[in-house]
Amino acid sequence: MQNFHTSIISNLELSPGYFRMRILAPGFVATAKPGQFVMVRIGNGLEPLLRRPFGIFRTGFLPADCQGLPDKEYVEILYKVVGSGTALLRDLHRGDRVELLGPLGNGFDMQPAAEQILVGGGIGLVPLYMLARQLVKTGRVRLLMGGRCRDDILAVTEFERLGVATYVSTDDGSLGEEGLVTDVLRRKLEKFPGAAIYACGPMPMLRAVHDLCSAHRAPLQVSLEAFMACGVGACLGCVVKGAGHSEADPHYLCTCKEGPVFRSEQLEWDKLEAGHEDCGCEEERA
Amino acid sequence: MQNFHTSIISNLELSPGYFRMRILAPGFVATAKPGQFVMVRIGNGLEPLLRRPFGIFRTGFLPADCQGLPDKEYVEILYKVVGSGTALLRDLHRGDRVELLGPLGNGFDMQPAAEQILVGGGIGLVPLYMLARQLVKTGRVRLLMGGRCRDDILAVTEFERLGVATYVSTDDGSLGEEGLVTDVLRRKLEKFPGAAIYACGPMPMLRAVHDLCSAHRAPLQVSLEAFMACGVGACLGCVVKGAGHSEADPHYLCTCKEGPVFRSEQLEWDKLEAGHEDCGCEEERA
Amino acid sequence: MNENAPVCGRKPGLAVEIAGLRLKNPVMPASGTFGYGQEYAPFFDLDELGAIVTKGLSLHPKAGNPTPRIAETTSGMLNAIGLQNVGVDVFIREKMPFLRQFRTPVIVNFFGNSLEEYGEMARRLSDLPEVAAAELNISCPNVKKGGIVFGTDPLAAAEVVSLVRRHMDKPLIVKLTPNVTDITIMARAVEEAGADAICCINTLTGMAVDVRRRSPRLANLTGGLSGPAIRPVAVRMVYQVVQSVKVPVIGVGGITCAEDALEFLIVGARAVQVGTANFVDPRAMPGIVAGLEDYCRTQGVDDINEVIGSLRVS
Amino acid sequence: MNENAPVCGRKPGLAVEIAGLRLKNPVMPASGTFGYGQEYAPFFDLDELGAIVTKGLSLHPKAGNPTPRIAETTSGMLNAIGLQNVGVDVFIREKMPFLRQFRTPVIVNFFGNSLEEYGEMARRLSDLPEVAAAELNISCPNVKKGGIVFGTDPLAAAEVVSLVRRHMDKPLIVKLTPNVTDITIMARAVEEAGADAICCINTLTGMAVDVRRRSPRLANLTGGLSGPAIRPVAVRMVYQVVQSVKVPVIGVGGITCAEDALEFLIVGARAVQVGTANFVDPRAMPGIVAGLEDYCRTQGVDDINEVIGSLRVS
Ligand SMILES: Cc1cc2nc3c(=O)[nH]c(=O)nc-3n(C[C@H](O)[C@H](O)[C@H](O)COP(=O)(O)OP(=O)(O)OC[C@H]3O[C@@H](n4cnc5c(N)ncnc54)[C@H](O)[C@@H]3O)c2cc1C
Ligand SMILES: Cc1cc2nc3c(=O)[nH]c(=O)nc-3n(C[C@H](O)[C@H](O)[C@H](O)COP(=O)(O)OP(=O)(O)OC[C@H]3O[C@@H](n4cnc5c(N)ncnc54)[C@H](O)[C@@H]3O)c2cc1C
Ligand SMILES: Cc1cc2nc3c(=O)[nH]c(=O)nc-3n(C[C@H](O)[C@H](O)[C@H](O)COP(=O)(O)O)c2cc1C
Ligand SMILES: Cc1cc2nc3c(=O)[nH]c(=O)nc-3n(C[C@H](O)[C@H](O)[C@H](O)COP(=O)(O)O)c2cc1C
Ligand code: FES
Ligand code: FES
Repeated sequence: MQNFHTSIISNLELSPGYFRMRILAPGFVATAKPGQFVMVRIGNGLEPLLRRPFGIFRTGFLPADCQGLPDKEYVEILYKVVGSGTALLRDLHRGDRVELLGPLGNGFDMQPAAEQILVGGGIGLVPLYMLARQLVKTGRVRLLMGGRCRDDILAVTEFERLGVATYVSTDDGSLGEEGLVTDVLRRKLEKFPGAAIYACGPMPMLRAVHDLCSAHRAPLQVSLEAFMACGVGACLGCVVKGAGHSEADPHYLCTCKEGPVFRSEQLEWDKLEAGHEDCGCEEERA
Repeated sequence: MQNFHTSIISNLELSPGYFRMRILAPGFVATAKPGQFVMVRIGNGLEPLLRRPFGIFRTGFLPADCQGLPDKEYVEILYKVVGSGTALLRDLHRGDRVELLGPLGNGFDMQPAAEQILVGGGIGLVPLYMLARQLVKTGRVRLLMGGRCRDDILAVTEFERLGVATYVSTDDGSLGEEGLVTDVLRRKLEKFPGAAIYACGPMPMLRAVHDLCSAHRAPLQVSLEAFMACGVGACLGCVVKGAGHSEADPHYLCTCKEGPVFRSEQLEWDKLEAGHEDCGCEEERA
Repeated sequence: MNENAPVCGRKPGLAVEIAGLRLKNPVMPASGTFGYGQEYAPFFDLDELGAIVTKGLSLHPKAGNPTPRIAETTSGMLNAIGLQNVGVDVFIREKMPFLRQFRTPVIVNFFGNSLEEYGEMARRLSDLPEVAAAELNISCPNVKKGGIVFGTDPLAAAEVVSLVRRHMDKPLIVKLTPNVTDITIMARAVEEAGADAICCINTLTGMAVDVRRRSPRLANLTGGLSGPAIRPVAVRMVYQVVQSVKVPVIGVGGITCAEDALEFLIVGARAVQVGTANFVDPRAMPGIVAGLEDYCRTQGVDDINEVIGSLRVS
Repeated sequence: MNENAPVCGRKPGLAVEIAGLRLKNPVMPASGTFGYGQEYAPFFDLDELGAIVTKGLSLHPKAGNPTPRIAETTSGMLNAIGLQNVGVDVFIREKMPFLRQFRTPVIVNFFGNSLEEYGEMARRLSDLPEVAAAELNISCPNVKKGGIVFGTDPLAAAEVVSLVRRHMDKPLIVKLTPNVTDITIMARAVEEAGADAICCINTLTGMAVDVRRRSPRLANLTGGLSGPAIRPVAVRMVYQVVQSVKVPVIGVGGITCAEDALEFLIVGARAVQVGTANFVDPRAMPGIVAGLEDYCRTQGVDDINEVIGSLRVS
């Protein structure tokens, strides 16, 4: 974990409102684990004040011929423009400076299952790619990818290139199957008992995934979002209620340090705040 | 007076730390008077919060062939990088958006004198150019231009191109005569009784110019600077002490609305705050 | 709440009522940031506003503080204008005729340098048919004698409000300072003393230092902090005051856009005032009015009064 | 004052003394923004700091408030952590060993949920040789019972400080809330009751609303405003407190860079704390230390103590 004063390599629109940004990040290829995230300081003024957390989509090396840069390791993030900070991020260009703190948090704990099922909702797909890259080495990996409409379906071909079987569903049927990603998951859980599940997406989707997995006794890990100030466990702003939490005997976990990936049974699902989706509409999904 | 959402045509470094910026400004050629200023909103966020005042160096039309822009009137400002706002201004490029409020304030009152003497200290030169452009039509115009070193001497050739006789002096002798601009002024006042004087520069220089002019009974107009919030006379933040000001019977004038150009006798010179120079060092000058 | 809700065709109603005064929309300038109206007339039709609020007036002209009077801070500004104003006579003679052209109600903000002056000002303003309401400033942090003690002590505040009330037959808005331990005590005190509405907040007392010169950036040493920096404090205080009085509350402090204004309306402010933002963007207020209308449309709200006080507390 | 002054070759002295405690420089974290130190150790050597200040500790572990607990505002943030902490026992067992590696003095911030707890905490901390000084938080706006009344009432504050004083043989720093009408009354009260130093300010109480959902952005409704937005208020209060007490004052509120820290030092703070800025830049504090050194050099100052209280008021 380190704070880098670094610069942007590229910033491209993937689908309307979704962007992919590559940032120079020395050392990330060796250190970043699937499920970890970075805190990005946007601009070098005080607007916005706080850094923004983004999952690590992947790390890599720039092709040798393409840049005369001294260091060629990069980190890639995918982001959705939802507010002031991401709007400023969208306007940055190659060569612009950013500060990057990371890699942060605990990543996924890779299960030795023969069937690995990844469930992504919209931008929640992000932390699953590095995970898939690892899991394909040891088992069969399926990605169930859901979104409201086809614009929310991202980077699926990149998963396919890893050898992952992908199943796309959209609420409006504009891409893939019409329906919820959890409908697809239900079928897969029935078909593959013993599968390990890894999910990231809006809270209502995660809740539904959790319910399905408990019903099927499938081991589930989820990656959560929370409002964050420090990203390193110092402010206690990002906590979620842990299993056994009660008013009388409260139990909080730090999303930034003890998460963002949790085993499903670590969390007090009935008391998780619906909280942090970028858009009220997403609550109606899943 | 209007608020324009407009864009930058060019932003060039003139000499170390001094920049010239052209901004699209419909209607300015007909409306802007010598000595008026604009308030520039830098960025469209809240950092910095307040607009920055800059004198109008000149207005003009872009050459017909050079731009495909719908409107070709521009306003030109010259600025010195002194703090956070001007540092951000420096980093703007052609095509970047700015908001421009103006033209603001009262300009110079052109005197019918046969000898017109302009006295500029550093960036204080700015409001004198448009004035010179008018005055050359009716009389002989001389520019006495002072600065700490040669970097502070700006745009002199542009005055010469108007037919203005220029006299440069620097504290360190690195350009023109070594010494203060007021030394030159003293000689000119002796040589040309009846000359009208127009001055802009740091307060200690203005003070010295005022003393000289009163001694020679030469009519003097000065352009002042003050911290400004609104620029339109609404906040009363930018006042200066007017002639006859006393604790018991205070008399304040708005720099933004009743100025920034004042006739010397409007001001209570002994009570003007040394105030607003960009750098403490300038106080030691003049 | 549903952004996909069908956009309602009818123009949403923005009119609100404050102490018997009907405003076509809840947006007005904050005293001292809009001069006497004329200064901003080049930028928009003042009739687009819910009301016009004047610079604080006193019985006699007031010269104000030495300079520098303003300093910029992070997302805010300090001012120590010292209530410079032309005095009520010059106002009537020179400023009122301009304001008479507009249909928008004119609210005159005023203060006194002594109890007597407060009373006398109340009488003078009562006589002016063009004045729709009066806003009593008991809270200016920049006046050393008089004002400051009224603004932070509930008994003194009640005294000055009662006095003004006795001489004033127009709607009386009392403006509170945030520089107190418990604003609800002040609010209840002025309500009981006869305020028809409460306006909060005035500026937070602050200070800034020029570290190179090692001198205060304001000649007055301290000044009033305004602008976006103070908005969270203002929203909190407005919420607290709304919970503790029955009279309508006008919210002010750091509003720059419709979203900011909505924070105040949602916690229960009946109207809002915009101060420092006028300096940042002279068209801030008409922009906020338009933004409120947009908000109502997207939220499927017919009337802004449905938004006022609609905070959902779980 | 002269930026062209010859740069002094010697390293300027940055050491300051607070209540008998010698700090190698006047920069330390603000409680609650630096965890128990360990969290920021990856970014710089903690021995670069003047002191380490821990998250506020209580006798028993405390769970804190429901979420969301933080919200960003313009140039500031609101927090309603609710003083979540591991409790003094776990601190001693699990956090102290880490801190023991450093030579930098450790200041433990603490609070109680009752008078008895305050006393008990004072006793516990007195027994710990690794604790260089204690910082008593009587001012947290997020704890409903206990704390808040101590922080805004001079008699209650004096009572808790006296009690703690009786049980505490280490330097005692008392941290004040800005949410009061007159901070100098509070400062004098705690000085008389035995404080060795005063730290101000804690956060300003604020609130923010999600206008789309029409709900508070903090589960706790209100929270503490920190960050650059509050700096002018903090500088003002520190200045006022310095004028009214004899004990040293530690300035805190909105410091992000050396210039900000200097505002506090120039108005008379003997040291400064950096809070929210740590989140913005984990290396903010070493940067400020370096910036203070640069400032001394360019200003031709040999010792930072010459800067402290050097404000020129005309
Ligand atoms: C561990 C983690 C990983 C994330 N990974 C991604 C990712 O890979 N791609 C992506 O697009 N987004 C991701 N997010 C969400 C992303 O951080 C927010 O969308 C972003 O901070 C919004 O900033 P804004 O200024 O545009 O929005 P604003 O609404 O203007 O932000 C205001 C404040 O709210 C916070 N905030 C707003 N939305 C969220 C949110 N959903 N979660 C946490 N804080 C929020 C911001 O950080 C900021 O403090 C992640 C969040 C977390 C906690
Ligand atoms: C009528 C008028 C005309 C001016 N014309 C010019 C010009 O043509 N070219 C030019 O370079 N400068 C001009 N100035 C000065 C210019 O406005 C300041 O240099 C500029 O505002 C500094 O901004 P900053 O953010 O870089 O400095 P900072 O020091 O970071 O600014 C902080 C605050 O101080 C104010 N401020 C700082 N210096 C001055 C100053 N000298 N006068 C007024 N306010 C100041 C800023 O507006 C801001 O509110 C003029 C000022 C006035 C009042
Ligand atoms: C330059 C200036 C002058 C002010 N003058 C007055 C005044 O005369 N009377 C008054 O009641 N408030 C005065 N105020 C306070 C404002 O009306 C308002 O309460 C405060 O600025 C907070 O709002 P804002 O953050 O939108 O500016 C003044 C504020 C500023 C910035
Ligand atoms: C997340 C957070 C937690 C805090 N926790 C405490 C605390 O436990 N005890 C305390 O005395 N102050 C606490 N504070 C207040 C800070 O120590 C400091 O007084 C305040 O944030 C102002 O400084 P700043 O603007 O530099 O952040 C906390 C502040 C923040 C932002
Ligand atoms: S974000 Fe600060 S503790 Fe997690
Ligand atoms: S800058 Fe506001 S009155 Fe001049």
